[in-house]
Amino acid sequence: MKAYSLFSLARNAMSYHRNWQRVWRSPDPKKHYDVVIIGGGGHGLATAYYLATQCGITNVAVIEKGWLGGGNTGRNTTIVRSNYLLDESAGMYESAMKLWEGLSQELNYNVMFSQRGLLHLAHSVHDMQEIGRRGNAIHLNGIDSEFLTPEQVKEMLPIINLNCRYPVMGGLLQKRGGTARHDAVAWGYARGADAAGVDIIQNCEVTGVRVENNAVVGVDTSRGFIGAGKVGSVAAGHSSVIAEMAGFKLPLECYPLQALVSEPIKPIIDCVVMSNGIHVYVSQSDKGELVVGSGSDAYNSYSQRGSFDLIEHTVGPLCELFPIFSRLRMLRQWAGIVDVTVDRSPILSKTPVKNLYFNCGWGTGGFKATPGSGHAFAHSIAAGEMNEIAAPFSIDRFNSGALIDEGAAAAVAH
Amino acid sequence: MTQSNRLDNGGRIDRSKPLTFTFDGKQYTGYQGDTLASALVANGVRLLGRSFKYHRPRGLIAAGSEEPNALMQLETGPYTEPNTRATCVELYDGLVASSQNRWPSLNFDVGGVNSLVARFLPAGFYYKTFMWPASMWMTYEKFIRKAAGLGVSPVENDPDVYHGTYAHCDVLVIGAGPAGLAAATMAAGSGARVMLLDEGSEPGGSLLGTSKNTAALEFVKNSMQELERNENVRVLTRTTATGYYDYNYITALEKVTDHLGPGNGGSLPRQRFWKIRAKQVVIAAGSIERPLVFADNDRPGVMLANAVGTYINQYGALPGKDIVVFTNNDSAYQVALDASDNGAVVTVVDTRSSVDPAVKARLEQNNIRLFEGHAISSVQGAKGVTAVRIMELSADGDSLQGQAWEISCSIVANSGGWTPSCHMVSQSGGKLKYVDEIAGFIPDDNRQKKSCPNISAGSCNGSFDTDTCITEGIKAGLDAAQRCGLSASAPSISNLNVSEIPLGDISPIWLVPTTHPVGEGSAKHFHDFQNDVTAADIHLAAREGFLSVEHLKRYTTTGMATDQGKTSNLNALAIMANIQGVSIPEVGTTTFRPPYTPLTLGAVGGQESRELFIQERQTPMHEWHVANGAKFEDVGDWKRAWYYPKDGEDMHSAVQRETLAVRESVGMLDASTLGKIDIQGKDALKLIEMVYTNNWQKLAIGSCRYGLMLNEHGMIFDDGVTTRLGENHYHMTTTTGGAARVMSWLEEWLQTEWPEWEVYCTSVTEQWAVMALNGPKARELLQSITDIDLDKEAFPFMTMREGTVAGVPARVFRISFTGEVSYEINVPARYGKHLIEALAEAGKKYDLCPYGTETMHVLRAEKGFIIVGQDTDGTVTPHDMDMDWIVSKTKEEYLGNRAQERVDTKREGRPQLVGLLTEDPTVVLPEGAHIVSEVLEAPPMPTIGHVTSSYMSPNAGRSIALALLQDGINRKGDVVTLCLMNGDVIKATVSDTVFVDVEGVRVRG
Amino acid sequence: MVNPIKETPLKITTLDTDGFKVEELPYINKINLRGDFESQACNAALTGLLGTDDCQLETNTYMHNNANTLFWLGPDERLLYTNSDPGSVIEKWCSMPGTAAVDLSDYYTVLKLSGSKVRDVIASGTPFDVHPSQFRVGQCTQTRYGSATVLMSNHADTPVFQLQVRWSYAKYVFGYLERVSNYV
Amino acid sequence: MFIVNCPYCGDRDQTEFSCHGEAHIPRPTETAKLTDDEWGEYVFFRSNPKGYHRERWLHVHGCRRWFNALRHTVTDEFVATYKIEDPRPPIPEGGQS
Ligand SMILES: Cc1cc2nc3c(=O)[nH]c(=O)nc-3n(C[C@H](O)[C@H](O)[C@H](O)COP(=O)(O)OP(=O)(O)OC[C@H]3O[C@@H](n4cnc5c(N)ncnc54)[C@H](O)[C@@H]3O)c2cc1C
Ligand SMILES: NC(=O)c1ccc[n+]([C@@H]2O[C@H](COP(=O)([O-])OP(=O)(O)OC[C@H]3O[C@@H](n4cnc5c(N)ncnc54)[C@H](O)[C@@H]3O)[C@@H](O)[C@H]2O)c1
Ligand SMILES: Cc1cc2nc3c(=O)[nH]c(=O)nc-3n(C[C@H](O)[C@H](O)[C@H](O)COP(=O)(O)O)c2cc1C
Ligand SMILES: [Zn+2]
Repeated sequence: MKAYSLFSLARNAMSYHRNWQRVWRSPDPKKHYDVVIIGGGGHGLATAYYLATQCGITNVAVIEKGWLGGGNTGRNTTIVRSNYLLDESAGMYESAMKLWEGLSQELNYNVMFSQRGLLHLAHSVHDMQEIGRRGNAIHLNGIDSEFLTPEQVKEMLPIINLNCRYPVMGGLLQKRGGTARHDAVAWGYARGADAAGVDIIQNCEVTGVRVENNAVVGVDTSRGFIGAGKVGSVAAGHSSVIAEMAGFKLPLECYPLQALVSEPIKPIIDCVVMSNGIHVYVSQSDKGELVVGSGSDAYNSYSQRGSFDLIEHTVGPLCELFPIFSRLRMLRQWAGIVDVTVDRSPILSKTPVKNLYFNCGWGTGGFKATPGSGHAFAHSIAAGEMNEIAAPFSIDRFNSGALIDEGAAAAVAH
Repeated sequence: MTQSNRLDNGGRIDRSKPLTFTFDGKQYTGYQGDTLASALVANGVRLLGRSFKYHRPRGLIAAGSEEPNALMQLETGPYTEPNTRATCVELYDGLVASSQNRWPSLNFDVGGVNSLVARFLPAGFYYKTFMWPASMWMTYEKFIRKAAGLGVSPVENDPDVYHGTYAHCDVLVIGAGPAGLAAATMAAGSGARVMLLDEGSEPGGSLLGTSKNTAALEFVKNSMQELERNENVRVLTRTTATGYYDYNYITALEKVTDHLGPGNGGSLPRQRFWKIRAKQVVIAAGSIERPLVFADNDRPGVMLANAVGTYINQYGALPGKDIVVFTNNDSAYQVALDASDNGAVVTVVDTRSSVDPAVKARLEQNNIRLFEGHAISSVQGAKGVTAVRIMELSADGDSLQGQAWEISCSIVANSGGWTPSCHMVSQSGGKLKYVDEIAGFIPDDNRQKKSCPNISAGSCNGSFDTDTCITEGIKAGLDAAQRCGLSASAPSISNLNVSEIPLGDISPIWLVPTTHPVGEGSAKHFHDFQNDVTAADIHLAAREGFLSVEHLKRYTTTGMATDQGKTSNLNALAIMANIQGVSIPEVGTTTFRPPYTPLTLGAVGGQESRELFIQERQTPMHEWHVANGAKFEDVGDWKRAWYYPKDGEDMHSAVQRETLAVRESVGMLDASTLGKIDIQGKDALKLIEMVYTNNWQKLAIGSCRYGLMLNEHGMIFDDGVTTRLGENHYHMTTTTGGAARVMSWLEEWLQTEWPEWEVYCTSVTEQWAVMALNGPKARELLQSITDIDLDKEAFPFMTMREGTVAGVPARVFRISFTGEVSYEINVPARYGKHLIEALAEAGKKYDLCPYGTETMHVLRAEKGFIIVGQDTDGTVTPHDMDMDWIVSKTKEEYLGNRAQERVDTKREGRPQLVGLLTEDPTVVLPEGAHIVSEVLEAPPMPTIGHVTSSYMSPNAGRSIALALLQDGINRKGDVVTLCLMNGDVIKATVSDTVFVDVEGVRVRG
Repeated sequence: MVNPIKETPLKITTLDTDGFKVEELPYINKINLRGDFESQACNAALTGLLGTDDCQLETNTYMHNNANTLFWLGPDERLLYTNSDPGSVIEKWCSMPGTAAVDLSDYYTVLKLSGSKVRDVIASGTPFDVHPSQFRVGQCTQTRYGSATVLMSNHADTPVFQLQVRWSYAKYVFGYLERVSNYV
Repeated sequence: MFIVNCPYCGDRDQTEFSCHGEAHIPRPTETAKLTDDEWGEYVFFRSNPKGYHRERWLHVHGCRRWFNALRHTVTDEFVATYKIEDPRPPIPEGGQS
């Protein structure tokens, strides 16, 4: 891999950019890999990257049915934070946060990780109690968190309407929270993994999981059978489909989750704002669009489109909280297929099939975990046992009852 | 100020109505009927903006909503609006527009240096740099962000109002050009309810911009007359169909008063947002001309040929006197003729080596020079075209040869063919197919869902002459009506013979070569003007492996600007196809997503704003609370009285006063918001037994009991008191926030799981207004205004009596959330205000104190009563709440029973509810504070619990708190440590949860 | 007994503009009836209450006789507006097996909408099609208006509509009607 | 934005309804006899098919009846809606799930 730098950019400019390398190769699939990863989203690529660079397993393929990064990785609102309530989640997301903090350098690819601060708003006594609890929990987990008064909120966000329908009573700030460039995360990991020897195979759909003697031996794909010592499924919205191929069900369902962007404008909002009380999730991208998270529809769907009603109920609150946005315009809306578990926490787990591992259930909030999830999953696959960070997220918890219920504990999305 | 480029005659402008406007501070005149763009054309203004990345000077490209370049900051102050396409702004008197993305001025823009270093800024350069040192990214980012973006957001609140509405029709027609007009008239003639939408300020579509268009305008007029006569027809102009969703749900934005200028709309809304459900949809959205991609094709003055024609014919403005028409198809020849007829010197450069002699002949009549088999090799003039150079194209079209000719000109009118507007079809889920004859995609599998198909007609279907458009429109209109069960016969319409030259033999040339290989000379070949994406960027993307069209889009940002690639997408695909040596359909298109053109946020969300943004529910006693100085708290949608500060009191002192008063004399609380459900039927008891954890068999008629509800995870999800009113009749109460959830929970089980049970549930929340009287003097006070015998034997704790209170019928429940003698008085809601007034009056003698929810919380905490949602959080079982007493050991089934037996729910050491007494009784713990198992120098520290409720209790004479603590029940008496966010370390003793009247005698008193 | 107050807690009660009028209907007793409405017994009981012969209602219709109105709410659910005493109606109704009845007289506010703009005002808040060909006199439906659930009925071609809504939503619905009536 | 056919009220806008997930999952009886795994299966595990899905809907702003629907989760198109007590309509020819 040729390193990127200001120097390389200048040098290549001289040769009219004729000499840039492929960012990743497009090899034909081999007959057999030590590990096959299903799904070329951020999590799958990160898993492959860490397998190859940290676990010494380089005979790895990532099988992607479409174009890499085209799943939820390519369609999320890019919010990154680690201020989770429960210890298990804090462990996962903070490990991710630490990796984010050096990711551009590690990958030699600018993922534009922007720690511009993430502000949760509280609009009721109940919200205040919720952030009170969460703020303390996060703080004691060694993760940064600060309470803001409404006045401090106004200072950070002069354009906010504090006296909206549910007046802003306070805020919880994670300064290290922010956003990252979603596509760059997928591309950066792909480039890194490819350089470490991983075969990234796009336009190749897994159509079957082959199991012999209750152990996985490979996958059937649209490009033929590919043998594998171990298989990691990181297929997000399609995890149930893969599970069905392997003969079991998962405790999750898929819903459309929507988002939209406005036309680009000069900088107007400098942090990420999340209001669970009136449902506003907004930040401004480096290119200038307001990136706005919408809601998820309550019906199961793989259509990658949702109902318009949710868009209305996203834009309404946005204009309630930021009335000055009323004359701005929405440029594009889209949807992803999110795989949601009952406790809104992910699954990183062994399965009833030997050597078949699942990483899924990230639902509406897994982008921020990409590095941490890939890291934990790679080490777990390599070891054949979920590591300390991944272990609490096993499928067994749905039978034992040991849920990791951030949602029930706080009713927080994203 | 004279309008230098205005023609003496023609166009649809009203020369008797001059309008003045300013652009970048300079004043100009235009006419009624102009757009901002046409007025600028008429005034000879070519430089209109700076490009996004390289800050190159830019002018108009188009005349319609596909315009990628001419984005303006419209108006100022609260009315300002960024990124407005000049082509879509109708001129009004006093309009103020300014250019964007330049500093200090449009003419001299510092950002223009980007143009000089453009070479170092290829697609995606930012992914490759700005990484060192790591800490510097936030600084780099600040500059990048400042440089990016286009216009500026308003910073004042929007003074305008918006209207949203639903609409229904049998046939919706999108686009009122010849095809759409024909379709709408046919459908309407069949008796269908019809809606016809068009973006333009008047119907007619492309017909308005054709020359010698008497017959065409006659057709438009006749069609409109017919439509307007029909009361089943709604024609909406200035209305863009923005989205096409499932089941023929189409959204549209109508600009109601924008064209009148800010503040001139009177009482009308600025814009109206339509949500239309159509049985059938006819798409007649026309087509968009494609630019040719040639060297420096972004210079101001390089325009789409058809736009030049439109400015001449529709607006009576000639963009320039020397025009070079550059084309690869016949349609631009009409523009050449029109320009020449209006006095321009025109030269045509055609990339095709031999042009249809019939077409050629028409040029000759006008003395227009024609260069066949030639192409523009360069464009001169940075801030506006001054000349072009042309050279001969090689036979394969891949290179230029021979000598370069220079032709001076101010306008280059170019046409690379036409792209049918398939946006709506595609949004609806329809598939497209590529057709070589037009070098473009047209609708293929022309249907959304089997049940909701749509039909495309006219040029959006790839038919480029007017008479065919009309024929297709007629058929589409009749077909659509027929599918609605209506019919009519097709009329015979004679050909319009509009003056136009159709496409002819198009010879696609996707990238016009120059003397240098692409990307190597100083020239740039733009295909996406707004995002500054060039053919060289596509080459780079391909080289680096971004081969998928979706990667291409995201890596180069082509098609992602505010025009969403209306003019650029096909060119980009084609260039990528050429690089890869595959066909265009093999490369495929990116996904079309709504909206078609950018959609005002206020229009989408504006109607349900301010007081209509989530209903504010108030109790019947609301006015009384207001009159008595209450502060309110939002609980769900309800406004609840929170506390009643007296002069100068803050919340704390008011609550302390109210809390004492309740235990000393008597207090009253508005409890109307609690959910109430009437349950009847012979299986009512069965239902109640299933949804609550405890036993209900023995509850006597007239008695009340407290119950906990669990979900099937075994976790507490609501609680409340239920009273048996009759043999098979119960009155259930729920928490305020849980009312709807519980009602739905009961119905769900009844209807889906036990449909054979005979139980009827009816919400009666709003039927009753409820006042709770609490305190030692409650009985005496209430007795003074009721005919019910309140004697404690006659009316014991946990029973209900009916009678009158303050002269109105009432149900009085003797239940208590404070541990005091307490009566919850329910009266029909219309008496609520009467009741509170009567209580206040009668209460004067007894020091009656109105109290709010905050005091209620303190009072219940003093007694250790939980609040679901505060002391519980959805992960808590009855056992965790130390409430095993309420869980039946004898019932075989109830909801949530099995879940409590799971390994984890049964495990030792789960968090349990306990009391906490701080070492220092004056210290009130913050709610949410955590208990640590070990105090360390700094976090992380292991935590074992947290405070759920915490108050200063005047009745306990100290601070009290409730907490969830691991293995809490076994830790009673232990001293635990809490670490606060500010670093304070507080010690507290784990205690029982009851802090006042531990024996519970007062409540029965 | 104080004088029975014949009003719901809605405070703003009328709006009278060009082409659009909203009045709160006078208080009337409202009783929710449940049971098997196909049965003879229920039909007979309703006949007694309403004074009409056949009280079988088509889905989403209502019938009106003397000051009584009976609305279809669901397959086993009707709503009765009546001046009769709710207590005795309920008692009589519940004497039949398999039935239930609840007094909801105070639960709802009923708004009467009239004037030429009515249909456009309604269309601004509900996705239900109120075109005369789709929603005729004698029809009723539950749907939503803004975010409130309403029972809407068509009473005359002039046109006259009724909107029934839980009173805690009445102010909101009224405000909604008022706002959009300015725009249509 | 779907049109949902309420088996009682007819075609209505989607926003009058709410959807409540997979249908035909009866609550087990004698739950005490179930293993944790069996109980977990009932409460949490779902088929979540990419294809035809039977699911429960509630006409929440209408007649407040629950009913079932057969819908395709890729096209989002309804095949049928049916009352709780009605027999299950068949999956269209060639479909599976
Ligand atoms: C609108 C929206 C907003 C969001 N906002 C946020 C946010 O602000 N912050 C946040 O942290 N998270 C957010 N999320 C969630 C986040 O996007 C996801 O959790 C995360 O991106 C999941 O990454 P992934 O790599 O697991 O999945 P994906 O990126 O979806 O990758 C899965 C890949 O598997 C492939 N695949 C599936 N089936 C097969 C098969 N049979 N064969 C081969 N390949 C297959 C898919 O094509 C896909 O590329 C949001 C999601 C959405 C939709
Ligand atoms: N000479 C040529 O080669 C050539 C090429 C293309 C078109 N044409 C001419 O153009 C005309 C095409 O007729 P037509 O009826 O197909 O199209 P049209 O262009 O006349 O009308 C389409 C109309 O749809 C409107 N529209 C587009 N998208 C819309 C949306 N989302 N919402 C609302 N309105 C929308 C446009 O404003 C326009 O008025 C014919 O006269 C044809 O001859 C000629
Ligand atoms: C953070 C973020 C920012 C985006 N910004 C833009 C944008 O500026 N312009 C644009 O056209 N689309 C933008 N998109 C949307 C994409 O074009 C696209 O809709 C999305 O990736 C989903 O893919 P699909 O629409 O092809 O299904 C953005 C998407 C994301 C996730
Ligand atoms: Zn219904």
